Amino acid sequence: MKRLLIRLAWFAGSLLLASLLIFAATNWLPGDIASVLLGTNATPEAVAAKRVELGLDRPFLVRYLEWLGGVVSGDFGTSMINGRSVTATIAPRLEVSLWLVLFGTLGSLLLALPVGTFAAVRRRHLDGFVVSALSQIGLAVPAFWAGIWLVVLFAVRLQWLPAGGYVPYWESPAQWALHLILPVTALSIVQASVISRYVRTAVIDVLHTDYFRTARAIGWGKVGALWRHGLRNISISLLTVVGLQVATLLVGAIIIEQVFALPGLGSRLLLAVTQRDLVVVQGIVLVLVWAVLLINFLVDVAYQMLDPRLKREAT
Amino acid sequence: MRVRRIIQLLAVLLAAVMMVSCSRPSGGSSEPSDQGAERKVLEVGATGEPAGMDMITVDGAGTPFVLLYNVYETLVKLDAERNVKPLLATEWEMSPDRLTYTFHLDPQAKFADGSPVDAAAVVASFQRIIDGAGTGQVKGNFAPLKAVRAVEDKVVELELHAPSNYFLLSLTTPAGIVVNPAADVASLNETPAGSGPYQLGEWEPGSKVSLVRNEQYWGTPPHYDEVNFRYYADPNAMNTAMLSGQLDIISNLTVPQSIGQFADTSKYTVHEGVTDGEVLLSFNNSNPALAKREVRQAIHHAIDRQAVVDAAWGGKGELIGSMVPPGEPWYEDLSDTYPYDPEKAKELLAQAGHAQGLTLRLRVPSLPYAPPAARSIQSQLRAVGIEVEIEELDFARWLDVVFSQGDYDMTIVAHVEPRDLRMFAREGNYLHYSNPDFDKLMQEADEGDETAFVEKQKEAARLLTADAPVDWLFLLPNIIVTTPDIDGVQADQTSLSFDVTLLASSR
Amino acid sequence: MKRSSLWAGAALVGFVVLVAIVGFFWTPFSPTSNGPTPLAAPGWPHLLGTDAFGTDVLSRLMAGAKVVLLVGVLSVLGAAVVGVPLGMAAAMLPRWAGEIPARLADILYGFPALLLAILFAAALGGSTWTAVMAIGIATVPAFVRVARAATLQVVSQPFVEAAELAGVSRFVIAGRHVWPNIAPLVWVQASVSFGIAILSEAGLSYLGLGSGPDAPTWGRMLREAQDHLFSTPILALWPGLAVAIATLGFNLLGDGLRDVLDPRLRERP
Amino acid sequence: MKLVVDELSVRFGDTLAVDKVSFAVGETERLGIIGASGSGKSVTSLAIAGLLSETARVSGSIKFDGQELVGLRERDYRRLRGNRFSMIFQEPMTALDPTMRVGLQIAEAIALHDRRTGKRLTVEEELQRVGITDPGRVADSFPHQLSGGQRQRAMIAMAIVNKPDLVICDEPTTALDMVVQRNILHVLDDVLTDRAALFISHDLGVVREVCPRVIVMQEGHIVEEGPIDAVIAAPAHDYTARLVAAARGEL
Repeated sequence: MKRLLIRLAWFAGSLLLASLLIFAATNWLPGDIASVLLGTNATPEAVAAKRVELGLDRPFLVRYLEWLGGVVSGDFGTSMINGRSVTATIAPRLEVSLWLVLFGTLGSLLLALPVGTFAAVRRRHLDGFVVSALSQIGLAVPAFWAGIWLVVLFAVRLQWLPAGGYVPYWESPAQWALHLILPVTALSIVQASVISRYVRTAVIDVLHTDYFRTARAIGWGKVGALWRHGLRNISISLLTVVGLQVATLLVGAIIIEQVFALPGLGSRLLLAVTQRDLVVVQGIVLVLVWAVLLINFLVDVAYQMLDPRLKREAT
Repeated sequence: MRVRRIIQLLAVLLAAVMMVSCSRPSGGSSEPSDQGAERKVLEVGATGEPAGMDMITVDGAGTPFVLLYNVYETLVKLDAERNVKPLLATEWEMSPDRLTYTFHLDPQAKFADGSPVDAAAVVASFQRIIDGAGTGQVKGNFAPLKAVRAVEDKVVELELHAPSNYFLLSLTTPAGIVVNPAADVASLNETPAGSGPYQLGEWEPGSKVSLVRNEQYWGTPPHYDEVNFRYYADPNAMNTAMLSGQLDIISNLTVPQSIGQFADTSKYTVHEGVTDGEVLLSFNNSNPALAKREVRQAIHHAIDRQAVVDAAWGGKGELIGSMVPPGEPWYEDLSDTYPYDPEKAKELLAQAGHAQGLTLRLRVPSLPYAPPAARSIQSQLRAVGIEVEIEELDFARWLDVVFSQGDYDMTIVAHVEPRDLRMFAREGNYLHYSNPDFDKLMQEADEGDETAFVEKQKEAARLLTADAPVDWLFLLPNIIVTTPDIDGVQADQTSLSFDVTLLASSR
Repeated sequence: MKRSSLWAGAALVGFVVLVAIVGFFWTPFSPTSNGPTPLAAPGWPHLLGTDAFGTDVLSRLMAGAKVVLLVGVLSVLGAAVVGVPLGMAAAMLPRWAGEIPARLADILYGFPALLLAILFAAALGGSTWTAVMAIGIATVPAFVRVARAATLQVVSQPFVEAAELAGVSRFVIAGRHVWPNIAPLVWVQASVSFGIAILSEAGLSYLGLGSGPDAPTWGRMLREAQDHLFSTPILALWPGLAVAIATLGFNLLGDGLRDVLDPRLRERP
Repeated sequence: MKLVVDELSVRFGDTLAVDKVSFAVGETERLGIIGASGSGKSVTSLAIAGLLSETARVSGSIKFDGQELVGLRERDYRRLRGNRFSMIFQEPMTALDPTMRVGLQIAEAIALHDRRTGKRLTVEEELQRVGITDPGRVADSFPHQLSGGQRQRAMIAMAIVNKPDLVICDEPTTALDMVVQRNILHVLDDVLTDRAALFISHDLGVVREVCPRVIVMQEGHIVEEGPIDAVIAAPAHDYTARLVAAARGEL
């Protein structure tokens, strides 16, 4: 229990520090928002007045604390460009990004588990070698490049799937699914390569364990023993790997959103950066970074809770 | 059981997300499900997003593109042939001393909330600008306006400082919109209040702006019930969306190289026209080297403009030699003034004292045409001994550094405002260019009679070309791709508006 | 078979480095000059064809290798120089002090390279240096973690304890005993990070946040190629392949080094 | 004869791990195989069970109940393992799945060969048979929550739950301390009654407790064979003599 509390304290501390870093970084951006807002013929007096109006003249720490206070109560401030609530701006986009990350994770797992297992079991055969080589290559391919070719093949040549865009699923679940297939595939392919390589190593380890031999000795086949005993043993450490990969996935999603014109957090972030909309930039970056930290924390805790061998120490 | 537990956890998570998403309000009446399949919806692909909804105070072409003539109306409007036509005003007259315009408003005209468009509304709208509101461009357009008065309920009088031929045209720009005086000025940036056939529906910054039909519209109702402007950060994504049938119109193809994708005439109609967007290689005329006319002219001679168009814009786009697009009455073809002649360029550079070479910074915004044009120009200028260092800035930063602070040697940008020959006369322009002779000609043109308006501007344009304060690279083409069933597309873009009221579908 | 990934990785990396070095002194055509035959198909004299400017694609790829390696070397080197001492300190300092760099690394781990680069690019404008900085900073935590874990193992060994008891200073211990023992793992991490750096740079340039239009990087070439995806899709093939080959090379090299240098991880029969 | 091994050879690449080994085990006979590590005794047992890694090349013949096992299809082999014959391994800590409750693992062994799906009662009965006094708690425990002796008893329960004809015990007591070792040997002695058994160990003393007959292996060959007391009394081979001497020294 004490350990968990210490972990929690560290977690809270890292959230705080991350928010401070982000606030400092965005406030350090040159390209004064006031003059950008006022356009091309603004007078210095008007710019100064606008800075006061936006509260940019007050001390850094005061502004930081006010912002943080708002964030904690769910208010990320208002956009400097269009005066809209940042929370309202982020919320619908968070959903798109969430789908991408969620399905990207599930998709990559669904791909990686059989592929990695196959590569491990057949590692001394040509087909197993080819599969590991393919995953090694998949690791080296930029996700957006894969995305571009997926579009060319499936959207333009074959016309099976939409090339981009997004339909919320309460409008049409079928369209929603169709629009997500290509981006999720592009994300999953690369992600699956990372995970499948981990699965391969982990499965090879399992193949050498005594409990695997025991399972075989009571009558399981290789695949059956892996499914029944191998998977549950690697799933815990796999969870850690997948959790740590979420950061990569979130970033991959930023570029993939760009390729497929998806209205997620990443494309909104890029727009806000070009508009110098500081409040939106720091809001989105904070959401992304906190999400990564939260997932890392949860994975850490889950690891303690799920592994029966560690259970005694954790409680 | 751990695996199963993890799966359960994921399932619960998924369900939670679904529930959260489901409970979101689903956009009111704009749902297609509400009124069945008869609703006519137009999906428009676009690239430049509005930064805000108040055209008076927000810079950039994105806002008028969506709102002008669709949501907001002006007293008068330019048609496809650049003639001034009635809109809110049925007729108007000018006093003999050309200092006063009197506009008679359409008695039917009313705002979306049902209140009438009367003289008081015009006064309120214009007075806001006279009182100092508005972007530099808006204020520039209304600079000649001295006072605005309501004569009768539906008659309004505009008094000018001096006669101005430009003023009537200025009334067709965003500066001339008539805003519902009942609306709170501070809220205009989110909720426009106009008299046009559409009202602003949903606005999702970064992805779409939707217009819904104004059911109370006073004039001829438009064909479409709903128009969605879908924004694409990457123009290629817009093309693929069109190819996969998600769009009805690409409002302006910004990857002309890809026009071949729409060659199938049974599926697509391509309209190629012109815009008022002159793509300029702008010089900082206060730079010691570029202050010399010989250097500027040398650069003109050093650049093969057709090669620039070919590389940067797929060969689409007319070559122009001045700030006047073809179609204007004062247009003259000056594109041969500086033929491509690297030897001549080297000579001129030597004359100016730069025989041993010259290094210049080229700071370009990250807009589709600028970086590729920069790459092409860099290679060509190197051939005559000018080393070019390219720096790409995102648009906000470019506006700040180049456009506002004037900190650059050369830049590339399109000037899309109609009739922007005037900008060279504007004080404190980002080109650091000032030529009293040119200013005088422009003033004479603005204040003179109709002949003077045309002739003096011709003269001014020639003077400008000879002085070469910028290199006019080419005129941006207006390439609109539609599905074949859409009628009413205006090929040439003569205003800042994407006027959807003209469009109809034979479907 | 045993060292196949080491050799394959070394061969690919060697190839990329060779291309970069050759490209530094000589390319078949100028990588930044326009040519008379835009969008030419692969053939002679343009082996990989030309782009919309008529520039030779092969020459641009060769010139791009230089930039890619520069970004990789600088960012990874910078990250190692900062990260390794921090990681060693985290392991060798008293527990409370050592936690600080370790936790900082964890927080920084929440900022992926691209997110940092977007912030930096906004602040300083997109350039090669922004990319180096962002990728470098984002790579630091990986080195901190590796160095910390490896150092913890080394300092628990008897010879280090003996040196400590003999009164040898911590700096000397770090230099004489710890570094030689953790160096192999640092090299492995450097190779892996290099692969990631190449991918990140490509992503940044693709978004227009990396090197400028006059620097022929592979990511920038992909961005430019996308405009011609329908007429000349092959333009998008080469730079993507180049990225994949270089990344593959460094990944394989990292794997191979790990197998050779870290016997514990060698695959059992 | 329950099991007849004839000219069995196992080769890993260039190394010959087992070289033309032949022996037979009667219907209820217990045969001990003794040898140092690397002598090929474990490889022989795994070869019989068909659990060698796929890099191993097996030649010769292994007949179980008259059925040839060398070259047997995996599907058919699977039906035999844990059912007609079973195995008990050395390290009970790692031989059980650390993430699964012990009872469930035993139930699984039943379910694999029988649609009874391993009723809890059967599991607890089996645990009781191997001398566990609180079978309910043990069945609900994870391996790490049990002592070494309890784990090995559970392991034995798993092996005999389907009433196999042959039990192969591969160093079943090596990892345990002396007292526990003795208890486990008693349990084994009990459960192996009326079955054939192959008992592999490096410890002559342990083998002597349970096996009347023994073969001695060295470097893949059988160097000596005979009744255990005869072998101890008069070792014919140098190696056996050393083993005997070592065992005496311990005792």
